[in-house]
Amino acid sequence: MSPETIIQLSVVILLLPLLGFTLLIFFNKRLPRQGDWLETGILFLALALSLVVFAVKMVSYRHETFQATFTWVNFGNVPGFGPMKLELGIMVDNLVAIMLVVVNVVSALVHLFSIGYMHGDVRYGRYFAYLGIFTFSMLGIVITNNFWMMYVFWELVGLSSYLLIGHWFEKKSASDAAKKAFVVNRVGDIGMFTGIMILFATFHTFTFSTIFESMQSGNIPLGSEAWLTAAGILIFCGAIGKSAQFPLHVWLPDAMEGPTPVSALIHAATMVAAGVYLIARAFPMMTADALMFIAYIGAITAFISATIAIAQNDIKKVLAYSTVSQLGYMVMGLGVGAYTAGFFHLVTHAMFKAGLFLGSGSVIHAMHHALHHAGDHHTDPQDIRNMGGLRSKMPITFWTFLIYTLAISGIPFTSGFLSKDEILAGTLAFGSLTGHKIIPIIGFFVAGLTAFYMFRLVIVVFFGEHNDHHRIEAVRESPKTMTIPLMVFAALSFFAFYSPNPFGAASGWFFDAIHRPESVVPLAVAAVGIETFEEALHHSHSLAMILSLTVAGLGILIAFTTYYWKKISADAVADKLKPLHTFFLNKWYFDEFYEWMFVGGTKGLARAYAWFDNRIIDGIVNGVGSWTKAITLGTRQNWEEGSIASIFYLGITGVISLYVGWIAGAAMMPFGASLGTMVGYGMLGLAVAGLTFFLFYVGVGGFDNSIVDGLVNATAYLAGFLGLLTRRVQTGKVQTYLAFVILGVMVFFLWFR
Amino acid sequence: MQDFIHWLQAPGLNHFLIISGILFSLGVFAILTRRNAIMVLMGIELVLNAANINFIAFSRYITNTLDGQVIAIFVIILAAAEAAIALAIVLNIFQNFNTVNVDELNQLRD
Amino acid sequence: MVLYNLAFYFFSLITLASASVVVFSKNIVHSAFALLFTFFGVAGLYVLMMADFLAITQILIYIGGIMVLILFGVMLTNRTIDVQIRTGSIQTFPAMLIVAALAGTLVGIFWSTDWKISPTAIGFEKTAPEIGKMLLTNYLLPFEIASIVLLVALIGAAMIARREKKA
Amino acid sequence: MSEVKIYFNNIWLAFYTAAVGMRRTFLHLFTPAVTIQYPDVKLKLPERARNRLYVNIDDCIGCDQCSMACPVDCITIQTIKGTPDQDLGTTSTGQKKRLHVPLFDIDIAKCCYCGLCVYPCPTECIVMTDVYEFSEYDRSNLIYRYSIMTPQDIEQAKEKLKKSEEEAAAKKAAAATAAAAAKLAAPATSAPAAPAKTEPINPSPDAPGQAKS
Amino acid sequence: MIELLKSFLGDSLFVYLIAAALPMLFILPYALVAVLLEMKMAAHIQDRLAYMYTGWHGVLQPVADILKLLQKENTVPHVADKFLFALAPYLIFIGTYAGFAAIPFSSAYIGSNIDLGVFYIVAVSSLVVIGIIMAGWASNNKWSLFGAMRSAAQIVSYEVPTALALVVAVMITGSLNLQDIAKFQAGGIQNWLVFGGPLPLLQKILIMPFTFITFIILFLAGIAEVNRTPFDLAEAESELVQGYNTEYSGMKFAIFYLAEYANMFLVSAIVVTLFLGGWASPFGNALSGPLWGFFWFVAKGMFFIFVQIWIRWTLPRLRVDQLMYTSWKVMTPFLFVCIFAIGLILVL
Repeated sequence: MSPETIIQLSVVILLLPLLGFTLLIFFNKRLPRQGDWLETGILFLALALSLVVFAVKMVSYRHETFQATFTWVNFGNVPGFGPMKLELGIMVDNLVAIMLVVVNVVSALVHLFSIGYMHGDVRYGRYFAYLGIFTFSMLGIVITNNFWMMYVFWELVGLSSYLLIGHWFEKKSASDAAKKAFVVNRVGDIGMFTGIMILFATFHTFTFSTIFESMQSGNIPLGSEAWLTAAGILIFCGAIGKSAQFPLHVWLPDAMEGPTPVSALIHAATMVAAGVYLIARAFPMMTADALMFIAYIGAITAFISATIAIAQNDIKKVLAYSTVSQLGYMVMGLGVGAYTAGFFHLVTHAMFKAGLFLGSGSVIHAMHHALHHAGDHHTDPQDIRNMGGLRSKMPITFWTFLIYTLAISGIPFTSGFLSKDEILAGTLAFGSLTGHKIIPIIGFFVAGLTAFYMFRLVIVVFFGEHNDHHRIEAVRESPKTMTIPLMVFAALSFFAFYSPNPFGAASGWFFDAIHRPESVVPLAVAAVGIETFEEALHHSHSLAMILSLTVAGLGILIAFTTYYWKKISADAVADKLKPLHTFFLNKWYFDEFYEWMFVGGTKGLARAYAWFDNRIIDGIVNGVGSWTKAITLGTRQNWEEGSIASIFYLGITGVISLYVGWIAGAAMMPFGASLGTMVGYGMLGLAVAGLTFFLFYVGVGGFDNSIVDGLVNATAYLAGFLGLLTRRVQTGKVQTYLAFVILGVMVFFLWFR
Repeated sequence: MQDFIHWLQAPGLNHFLIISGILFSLGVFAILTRRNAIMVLMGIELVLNAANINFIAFSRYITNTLDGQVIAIFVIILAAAEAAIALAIVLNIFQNFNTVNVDELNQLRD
Repeated sequence: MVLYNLAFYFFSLITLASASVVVFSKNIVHSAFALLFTFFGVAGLYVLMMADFLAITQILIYIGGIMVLILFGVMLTNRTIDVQIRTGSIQTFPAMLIVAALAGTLVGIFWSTDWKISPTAIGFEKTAPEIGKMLLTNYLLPFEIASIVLLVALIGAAMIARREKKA
Repeated sequence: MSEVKIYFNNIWLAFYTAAVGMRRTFLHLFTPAVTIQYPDVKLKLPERARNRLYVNIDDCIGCDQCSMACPVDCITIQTIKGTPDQDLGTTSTGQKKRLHVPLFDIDIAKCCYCGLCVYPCPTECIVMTDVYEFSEYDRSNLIYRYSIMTPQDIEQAKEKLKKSEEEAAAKKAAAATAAAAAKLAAPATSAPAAPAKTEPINPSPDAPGQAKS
Repeated sequence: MIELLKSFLGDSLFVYLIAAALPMLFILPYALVAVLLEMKMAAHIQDRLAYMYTGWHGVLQPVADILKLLQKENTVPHVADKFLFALAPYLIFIGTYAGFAAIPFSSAYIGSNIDLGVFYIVAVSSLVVIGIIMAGWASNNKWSLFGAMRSAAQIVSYEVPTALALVVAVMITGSLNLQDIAKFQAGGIQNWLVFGGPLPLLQKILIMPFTFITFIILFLAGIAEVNRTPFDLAEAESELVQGYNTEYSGMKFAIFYLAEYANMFLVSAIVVTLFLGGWASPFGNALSGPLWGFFWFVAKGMFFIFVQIWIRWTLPRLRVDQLMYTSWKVMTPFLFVCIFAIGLILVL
C-alpha cells in the first residue's frame, strides 16, 4: 500500500459521506426506506476504509506524515502583499488516522442506532442526509493540512450541527437552540478567524507545516511574542466556541433539543472534539502563556459544568454538562502540556460518552413507548425522576450504561481510567513545575464530582423501584439496531484496546503513536520542555493514581448513600444549601447574564443611535430647508411692496450670507497653506456670498425670466431651423439612404486613394 | 490592346476584384431599384457574395494565409441567419399588410 | 493554364450573366432561380481561388439553405396564381447613375492600386483541416458567437413567422 | 407508461412490424406466381358458367317463352304458323313442331347473362355456353341470328299460311253461312300477325370464336 | 482515373469531359437493370409475373419503356413557365449525377479524388431540392406545387440526419475523402465500419451498436432523400397525383425517372462506401483488386437497391407529421447520442 493510495483512500473516506448526503438530499423520498440503508452502508464502508488506512499507517508507516497539496487559487502577486496563493491539501499522520477511525466508528454506529431511534420520523431521509454532511465536514476538519480548509469545514460543522439540532424545527425550543448553537459557535469562530488572519498576514500561507517551519526559523507574527500568544489564544477561541468551553458553553445543554443520536454523534464525540483537535493541531505554535490560558479555561469549564451537572434532572442535560466538563478536562490536559494524554482522553471519551448518550437514547425511546402505550402524554420521558427500576426491564442497556459510567468516572480496567489518570498526572506534574497548584486540585475535585453525578444518574434511572408501577411496565428492551451500538461502545471502553497494562497507558500503542510535537515557539516564551515535563510526569504518576482512585471511590460512595441506601436525603441537602443548589440548577445564571449583557446592550445601543439620528441629523436638514424658504418668501413680498423694512431686512441677510461665505471659504482652506491660497479661498467665499445676495436681492422674478428662459427658447428655435433644413432630404425610403451611403463611400475612396 | 489581351490571359487578383466590383454594384442596383422586399433581399445576398469573393481573392493572392477564408465562412453563416430572419419578417409583413411592396409599407402600426 | 483561364471566364460569365438576370428580370421567380446560378458561378470562382472548402460550404448553405428560403419566401408572399409575377422598379434612372459611378470608382481603384501579390502559391494543400484548426484556435470566439447568432436567428425566425392564431 | 417508454416502444414497434411485413413479402418472392399467362393459358370455367347464349334452332318450337322471360328483351322471335299439311318435324324432346321460326335474334350486347331464358324453354334449345371471348369491333355484329329459314322458305311458309287461312276462311264462311242459317251468329276468330321478312344468319356455337384471335 | 486519361490525351478539356461522362456509362445500364429489377420484384412479391412477352421473361421491357417515353409527345402546359419547366428535370439529374464524382467505384477508379468527398455529396444533393421546387412551380398546377413543397421540406429536413450520420463515419475514419474511407475499411468483413471498423477490439465492441444504428439511420434517411416509400409523400398517388412531375411526359419524365434511380444508387453507394467498406471485399485480401473491387461495390450497391425496392413494395406510406416526427424526434436525437458516444469511445 503506497503512500499515494493512502492519500487517495483518505480522500475517498472524506468524500463518501458527501456522496451519501447529495444522494439522500435529493432522492430520499424515492429510495426504499428513505435511503437509511444507503447512508449507513456508506458510513460502514468509510469505517472499513479508515480502519485499513489506520492499520497500514500504524504497521508500515508509523512515524511518517503524508501530505498532498494543490494550489486552488493563484492571485499572482498582490500589490502591497506580495505573491498570494491559496494552497489547499490533505495530510495523513497518526493523529489523522486515529481521528478518522474515531469519527467513522461513532458516526457509523450512530447511523445504525438512528435507524431504530428515528423510525417513523416525519423527515427521516433528510435526517440521514444531514448526518452525512456532518460526517463529511468533521472528516474535513480532521484531514486537512491547512487553516483555511479547517475554517471552511469548521463552519460546515457548525451548519450541520444547526441543521441537526433544529431537526424538529416545529418545536420552538429546538429552533431556538439551533440558532443559539450557531450564533455562539460563530462568536468563537470570529476569534479563530482573526487568529488565522494574523498567521496568514505574516506567513502568507495557511499550511500548518510551512507556518511551523517559518516560525521555527525565527519570524513570528509582527515580530513580537505578544502577538504570537495573541494568535494562539485567538485560535483557541475557535475551540472555546466549538468545544463549549467556559464563556461559550451555554449552547451545548440547549443543543439537547436535537434527537439523542445527534447529541451522541455531535455533542459527545465528534464536533466538540474538533476544538480539542484544533488545539492539538496548533499545539507547536502555542506559547507558555497561551497554554496557561488554555489550561485555566479548561479547568474552569470542567469545574462549572460538573457542579451544574449535579443539580440537573433531565438525563440528557446531565450528560451534556458531563460532556462539557470532560471537554474542559481534555483542554486542561492539553493546556498543561499532557498532549498525548489530552488526545487519548478525547478518543476514549468519544467512545463512552457516545455510548452514554445512545444508552440514554434507548432509555428515552423505551420510556416514550411506554408512556405512549399508557396514553400518558404529559410526563417528560427524559426526566430521570420518572424513571427507576429499569434494570430488570432493559438489561443490555443497563449493563452497557454501567460500563460507560465506570469508564467516565475513571475506575480501573476501563479506558476512561487510563486517560483520566494520565491527565491528572499531567496536571500534577504541571502544578509541581509551574506552581499553579489550583489546576490539579480542580482536576481531582471534578473527577470526584463526575463519579458522583454519573452514579447518581445510574442509580436513579436503573436501580430501585419505580414509584408508579403501571406507567413503566410497558417498557421493553430497545430493538437490535439500538442495542448493537451500545454493546460495541461498551467493548471499546475497555482498557484492552488501548494498552496491555490496565493501569499505565504509556506502554500502549497509543502513546507510542502520538508524541507531543516539538514546540516551534522561540525559547523565551516556550512552555516547559518535553523532557522536563516527562520526567515530572513520571514522578507524579503513582500519586495521581492513588488520588484519583480515592476521589472516584468517595464520589461513588456518596452517590450510593444518598440515592441507593437513602441514608442522606438529597432533598434535605439541597434545602440546606438552598442558594447554592438553585445557583447550580439555573446553570450559574449564565443564560440570564448573557441575555441581560449582550442582547440588552445591543438593544440599548440601537435606541441611542435612533435618537441621535432623529434629533440631530434630521434637525439640521429640516432647519436648512425652512431657513431658505423663509428668506426667499421674505424677499419676494418685500420686493413687490418696495418697503424700506424689506431693504433693511435684505441688507441683514446679505451681510449674514456674506459672512457665512467668507467663513466657509476660510474653513475650506487646508492647514498650513500659503497666504495666497488663504486669500483665494476668502475671495471664493465672498463670491459665493455676493452671488447669493445678488440672487435674493434681484428677487426670483426678474433675473430668472429674462436670462434663463431666454437661453432655453433660443436653443429650441435653433433646433427647429435645422430640422427644416434636413426634412427635404429625409424621404423615409431606405433606398435613398443607401444611395447617400454609397456617395459617401465613393468620396471616401477618392479622398484616401 | 495587345497588353490588354495578355492581361486577359492571366487571370490574377485584379480580375477577381473587378468581378466582385461588378457583382457588388449589381447588388446595390437591385436594392435601390426593386420594389419587392424579397428582391431587396436578393440584392443583399449579391452584395455579400461580392464581399466574399474579395475576401478570398485577397487571402489567396496577398496574405496567402487562410484567414480570408475563415472570415468568408463567418460571412456565409451570418448571411444565412440574416436571410432567415429577413424572410420571417417579410412573411409576417405579408400576413399583416397583404403586400411586400417596399413603398407601400410606410405605416408603423398594422 | 488554358484550362484555368477557360474555367475562370466560364464561371465569371455565369456569375455576371445570372446576376444581371437577377437584377433586371421582371419575373421574381426567374430572378430567384437566376440567383441559384450566381451562387454556382461564385462557388466556381472560389474553387479557382483554391478555396474548395468555401466553394462547397457556399453550395451547401447558399444553394441548399438560402435559395430554398428565398424560393419559399417568394412563393408564400405572392397572391397571384399565375406563373408570371410582375415586380416593378422605381426611379431606375437616378439609381442607374449612382451605380454606374460606384462601379466606375470601384473598378478604377482595383485597377490602379498595385497589389503586392505574394509569389508563392497557397501554402496548404488541404484547406479543410487548416480552416478547422484556425476556427478552433484563434477564431474560437467569433465561432462561438456565430453559433449563438444562429440560435437566436433560428428562434427569432420561427417566432416571427409563426401564424398567430386569430383571437 | 412513462413518456420515454412510449417513445422507445414506438420505435421498437416500427421496426418490428416493418420486419414482419418484409419477411412476409420476402417469402412471397419465392412462392410461385398464381397468375396464368392469359393468352396462352386459359382459365377453366365451371360448367354452368353463364357466358354466351346458343340456340339449337332445330329444337326451337317458337313458343316465345324465352323472349318473354328476358329482363332486357334482347331476344326477338317471329313465327309463322305451319299449315297442317306441312311436317315441320319433331324436336329432339319429341314435341311436334307447328311453327316456322323465320326470325330468332339475340342481341348479346344487351344480354345481361342472367340465364332466365334458359329455364322456361320447353325443348331446352337455348343454353348458355362457356365462351367469353366474343368481342367484336362492330357492335352490330353482336346481334346473333339463329333462324335457319331462307327467305324463300319464309315466302313459301307465308303463302302456305295465307292459302290455308283462305281455305279455312272459305270453309268457315261456308260453315258460317250454314251455321248462320242454322244459328244466328257465330263468332269468327282472327288469324295471327303476319311475319316480318328478314335475312337469316346461322350462328353456330363455336363459329365466332375462331374469327377473333 | 484522371491521371490515366491525362497520360493518353494530355491536359485538355476532353480529359475532364470524359472523366465526367464515365459514371454515365455505369448509370444508364444500371438504370435499366434497376427498372427491370423493380418491375420483377414488385410482381413476384404480389405473386404475379411481370411482363413476360418483351424478350425472355420481359427482360427487354425497360428498353421498351424508355423507347415509349422517348417517342411520346413532349406536352408542356400552356400556362407553365416554359424555361423553368424544361430546366427542372435536368437540374435534378445534375444534383444527383454530380454526387457520383466523389464515389469510389473501385480502388483504381474514383470520379475525382476530392478530399472533401462526403461534404461535397451533402452539398450537391441539396441542389435536388431546388430542382424539385422549380419543377413544382414551373408546371403551375396546385397539386404539383404542393408535391414540390412537401418533398422539398422532406428532403431538407432529412439532410440533417444524413449529414449527422456521415459525420459519424468521418469521425471514425478521420478523413472526408471517400477513397480513404474505403481504404480504411479494407481487409475483410470485420473491418467494415458497420462492425466497428479496424479499431482495437475493445473500442470496436463498444462502437459497434452505435455504428450499426447510424448505418440504419443513414440508409433510412437516404431513402427519404430519394422520396421513395415509405417516405414518398410527394408522389402520393391518392392525394397529389404524380407530385411535382405530374405535368411531365416524354423525355423529361424519363430524365426524372433516371434521376430517381441514379439517386437511389447514389444513396446506396454512400451507405456502402461509408459503412460496408465500399470496394473492400468481405474476405480480406482474397478476391480483392481493382476489378474485384468494382464487382464488390456494385454487388453491395445492388443489394441495397434490392432492399429499397423490397421496402417500397411492403411498407405503407408515412403521414406528413410522422415523416417529420421520425426525422426530428427520432433520427436526430439518436444520432446525437451516437456521435457523442463514439466521440467519447474514440477519445478514451
